[in-house]
Amino acid sequence: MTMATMNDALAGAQGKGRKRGRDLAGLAVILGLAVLGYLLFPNNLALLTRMTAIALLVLSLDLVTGYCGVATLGHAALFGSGAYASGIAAVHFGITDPLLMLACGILGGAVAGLVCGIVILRAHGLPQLVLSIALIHLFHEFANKASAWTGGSDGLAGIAPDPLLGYFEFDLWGRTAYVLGIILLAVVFALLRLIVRSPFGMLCRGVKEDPIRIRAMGASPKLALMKMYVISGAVAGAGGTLNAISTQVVGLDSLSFTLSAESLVMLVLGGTGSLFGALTGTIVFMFFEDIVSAANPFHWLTMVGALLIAVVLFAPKGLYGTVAGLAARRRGAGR
Amino acid sequence: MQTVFSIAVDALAYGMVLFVISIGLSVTMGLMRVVNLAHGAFAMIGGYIASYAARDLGLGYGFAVLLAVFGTIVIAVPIERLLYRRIYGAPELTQVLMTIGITFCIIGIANYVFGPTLKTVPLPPALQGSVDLGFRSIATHRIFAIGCGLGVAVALWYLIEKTAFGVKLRAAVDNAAMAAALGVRTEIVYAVSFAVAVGLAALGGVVGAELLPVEPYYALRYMVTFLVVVSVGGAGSIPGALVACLLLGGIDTAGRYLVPEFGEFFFYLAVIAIVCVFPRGLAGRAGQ
Amino acid sequence: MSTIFEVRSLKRAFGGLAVTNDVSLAMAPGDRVALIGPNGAGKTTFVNLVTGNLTPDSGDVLIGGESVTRIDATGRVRRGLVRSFQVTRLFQEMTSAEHVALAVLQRDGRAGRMFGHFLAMPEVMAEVAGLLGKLGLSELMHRRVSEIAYGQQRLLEIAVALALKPRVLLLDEPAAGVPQSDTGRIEQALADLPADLAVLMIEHDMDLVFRFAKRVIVLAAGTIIFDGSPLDVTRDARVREAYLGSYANAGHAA
Amino acid sequence: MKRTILAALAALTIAGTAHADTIKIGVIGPFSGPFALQGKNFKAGIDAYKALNGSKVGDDDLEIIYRDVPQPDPAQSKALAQELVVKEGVQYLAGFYFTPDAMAVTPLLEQANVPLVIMNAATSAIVTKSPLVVRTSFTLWQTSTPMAKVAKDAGVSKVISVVSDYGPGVDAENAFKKGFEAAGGQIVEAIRMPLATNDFSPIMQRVKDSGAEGLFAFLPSGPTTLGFVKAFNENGLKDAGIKFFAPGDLTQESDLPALGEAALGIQTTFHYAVSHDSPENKAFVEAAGKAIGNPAELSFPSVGAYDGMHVIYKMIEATGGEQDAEKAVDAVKGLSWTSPRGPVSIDPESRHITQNIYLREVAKAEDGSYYNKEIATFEKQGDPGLAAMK
Repeated sequence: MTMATMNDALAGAQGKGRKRGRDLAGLAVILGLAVLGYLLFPNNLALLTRMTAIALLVLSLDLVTGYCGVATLGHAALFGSGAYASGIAAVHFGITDPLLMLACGILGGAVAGLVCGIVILRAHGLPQLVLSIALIHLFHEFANKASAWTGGSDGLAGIAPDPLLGYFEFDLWGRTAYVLGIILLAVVFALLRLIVRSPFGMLCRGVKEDPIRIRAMGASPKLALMKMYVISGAVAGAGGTLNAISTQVVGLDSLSFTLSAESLVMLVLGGTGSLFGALTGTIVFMFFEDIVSAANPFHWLTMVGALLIAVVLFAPKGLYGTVAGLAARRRGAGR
Repeated sequence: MQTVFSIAVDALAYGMVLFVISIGLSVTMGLMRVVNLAHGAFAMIGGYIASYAARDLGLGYGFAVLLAVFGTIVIAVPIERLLYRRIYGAPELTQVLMTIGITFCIIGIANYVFGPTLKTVPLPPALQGSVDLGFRSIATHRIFAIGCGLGVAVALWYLIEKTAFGVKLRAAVDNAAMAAALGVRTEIVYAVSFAVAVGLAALGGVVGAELLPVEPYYALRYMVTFLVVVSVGGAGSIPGALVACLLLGGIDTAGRYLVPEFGEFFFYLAVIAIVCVFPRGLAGRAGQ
Repeated sequence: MSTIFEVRSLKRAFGGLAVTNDVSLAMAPGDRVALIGPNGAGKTTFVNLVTGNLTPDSGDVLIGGESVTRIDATGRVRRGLVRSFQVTRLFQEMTSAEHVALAVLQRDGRAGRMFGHFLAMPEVMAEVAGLLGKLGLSELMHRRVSEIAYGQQRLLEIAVALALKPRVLLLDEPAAGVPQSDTGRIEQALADLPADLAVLMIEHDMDLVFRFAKRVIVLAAGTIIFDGSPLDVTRDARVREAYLGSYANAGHAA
Repeated sequence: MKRTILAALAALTIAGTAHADTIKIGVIGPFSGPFALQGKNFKAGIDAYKALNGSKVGDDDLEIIYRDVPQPDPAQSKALAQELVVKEGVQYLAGFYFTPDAMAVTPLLEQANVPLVIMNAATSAIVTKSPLVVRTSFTLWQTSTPMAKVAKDAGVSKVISVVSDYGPGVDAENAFKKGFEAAGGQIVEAIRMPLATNDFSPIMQRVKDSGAEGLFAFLPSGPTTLGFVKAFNENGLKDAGIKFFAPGDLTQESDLPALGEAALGIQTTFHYAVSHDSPENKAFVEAAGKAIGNPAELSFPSVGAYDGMHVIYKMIEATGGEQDAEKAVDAVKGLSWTSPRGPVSIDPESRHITQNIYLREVAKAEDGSYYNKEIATFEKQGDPGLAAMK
């Protein structure tokens, strides 16, 4: 009996060590890919930065969809709110320090997360999906109507961020924006790894599987989901701000159903419920889109469609999820 | 008062067009439990076939409609066997991914085959022009659409509630394993239901073509509208879908008439309100 | 001894049908009470009313002298009223240790903590290991629920409930669905429940009831028709009528 | 070791400049998605210009690099423009169907030393965002303002305005309103409807109830115009004698086969009709029709692209192929030429195109197809939108 307990404690400690190792590996992968991207595409940093911003959106979506089981086709509401919050702060209030803009964007995203959470969490499954669709349209319409603040359909132009830390300018080559984006992504990723493995993360996974059980443990599923929605909003808002800073413009597309649906597609493509899956999905989808649409813009939609069908048929847990599952099975077999 | 009548007439016509197109989706989502985002794509295929038959081959309208319905079913059946069969019972997100993929492919192919321009289905003389209702006029094809909507509603109700097939279908929906044990071949039931749903989509695509013109992005443009209508009504319920279409059609029409600049707000606020009050849809069955 | 849990003339009707009709009972720490009754007697509704998943039309529920009638289910759990489920409700993708740790952390109000991992919290792990050890689940500590047998899942269900340090424990058919070979372990677990804990067990299995309970309450048609010692229950005329009236033979109750 | 690398790099750079006789032009537009047809028209216009005027300017070869932004997406547009400038080394940026996409790129131009030639995006303000922007398309103000005079001349004094609720729609409404009220007319009501409107019947009832004698409408070209025009007819507005006025987006040539009979008699003002009768246009339509494949898909963005190429050719000539954005833009200020749409010139001050605006009516040709028949000309129209902004 005692032996068994000892062994298990040991196994647990090993598991913990392995997880910490994977955290570091994850960060190393992000930074490695970032350096690789910089070396391979030194003249294409603008697109890589955009990819980073979208990756933040997809990560944020993974928090509510992958970890909490919330079905949403309206997640761009959080991203766009962050982008507009920082953009409006810069254009109308003269807050042009990039880090202050980031704070505004995170706040804007978090507030949008709160609003969306209140509405979306009122239902489950298909009706939830419909609520999220209705919400994203309302956000979009609202931004279109408030054109004095948002520039309406012409977009909010004239965002001119100061040099980062007073020294690094956001220039044509986009190096500053890229580095800012990668640092942001790495920090967010590290924080999210911490959160999803924390007691709170465990609670959320519990909510996803069985909210009634969680209630019977004395915890409120709704409160947990609301918290996660606000965190998710902050992350998406950071992504929106990165987009606003690097492109110096915010368009209605950042609050669109299209962007919401695309981010969901990226997430499911990579694999839900795993931060690595979210990153994989974003990178694969955006590279695929970039390459195919450059090669043949007239037919790229067909090819993207074929890719999605192929993923459902051959990698039902998403690209990362399926590969990770195979690897785990192999490890299991080897033991 | 005249205004109220006028709005009511428009709302009825618009709601019925929505109903004819979306009811097929209600069948797939409610009875087969598939979130079929490609529904609009099948409606679009129907529209294209009818347009091709009527414009380029010069066939009659009725013939074109029949050709559209059966042509779309012929196209859809292999898709069901190869692709849909894999996602019955899969998680919603997987179904979303698969059906979006199918939609993208169909759009791409339609764009390639028919080009990006609008296609119309020429109406027969009997359906052209307008009918004077006394206080206003209404397009004849809208009356036709209202009739189609009512016809479809009655026929579907009869099929599901009164025929042997309907019994099997409801059994398969409630408990597939039990139904199979009782000798119902659920695979065939599903295939037939899918064909019916697709046929209805095609019919709706043709009948609604005057309001929602056929072009490659039809499938994406109206995807959300169809999905919202069906969910509000309660997937799988014919009366629910009918009420939802008329209600949302009414709200949309009244909003457009009274405060057009905030039309979208009204529509989506109404959707949120309805879903919050009736989380299972207007006619949702409890315990589902 | 003081009363830890009390129900005062609880009433709830659906439509015109009174499913729980003027039910009152009181329990002291250490009580071992079994609640039995034929199908449709209103046991499920009673549990839902007590745990806060349903609101009563009238009446009161008290824990430790405090009325919790207007407090929701989670608040009642935090006040020490914990239940288990008739059909296990566990998280398929989580390990046994995670289940118990989550319950421990929630009880301590730390389940909202957004950093750290329970494996790195020695005091939590000590409690987790202790509880799982006591229920003989040590070897399954890091196994996922989807990988362990149903009988062991029932034990884990009890472990989770105990981790919440209840004052009143509601066990909903703890041995339901468990193969005969495993019932022994469950009975052992029940026998080992903390002595000062008040336990209300809903059960069909009369053998288990007789071995476990010091007091039996019989619910029929929404009212308590018997409240007394297990020895007297089979002799009670109204109980016999309630069971015999609804079943063709009396043996079914066993 | 280090020295060798440096030497190699230097050699590469020198080689690069010595062979810099290929001038790259980056074109951003919607080449896929719902607006792909407009992108196709860009390409057709560019190809037609190259076919008619050679694909070389002086000794320099041209290379056109296309980038796709399917729907308004300023962030994506800017990222692609950055890539074109930094990675591909383009000397000219051109295209842009949507205003926000063009707006997003303007802050780049100065630093990149690249002129931007707008081939479509039609909000007045774009040219004010950077001195390196030249526009060869039109603005909604430019095409809608003459309509006010047309309406007044037709004896209509009460008009209801119905536009899609987004930037260009609001521009069209303001332009018409200003012109019409200045001419002594009255706008009885101005309705802005959501872009995603499917059923226009309620709108038409409102038009009817308003007691207006004429309807001024703007919708973006595409599927919704069909429903709008049909609803106009079916609700008896046409029979009631209500006059229909609109800028030419509503009767874009590629939508005409579908609109068909329903659009007959609708009057629009616009800068270009594919049917325009001139030798320049005949040559253009032939070349562009060949480039696009199906001539029925040809419409106004192609001529914007064609004239955009003309401007870029002139810029290259003026700079001798050197990258000097300011010199290039200066060279085309005041430039005038005969475009397929008629005589045009670049206004030196605003760098926007001054052109004729035509009043057209949808008519049926002898072969049964429908076309925009030009019936009156408003010569040398500038952009009143810029004046209105001040």
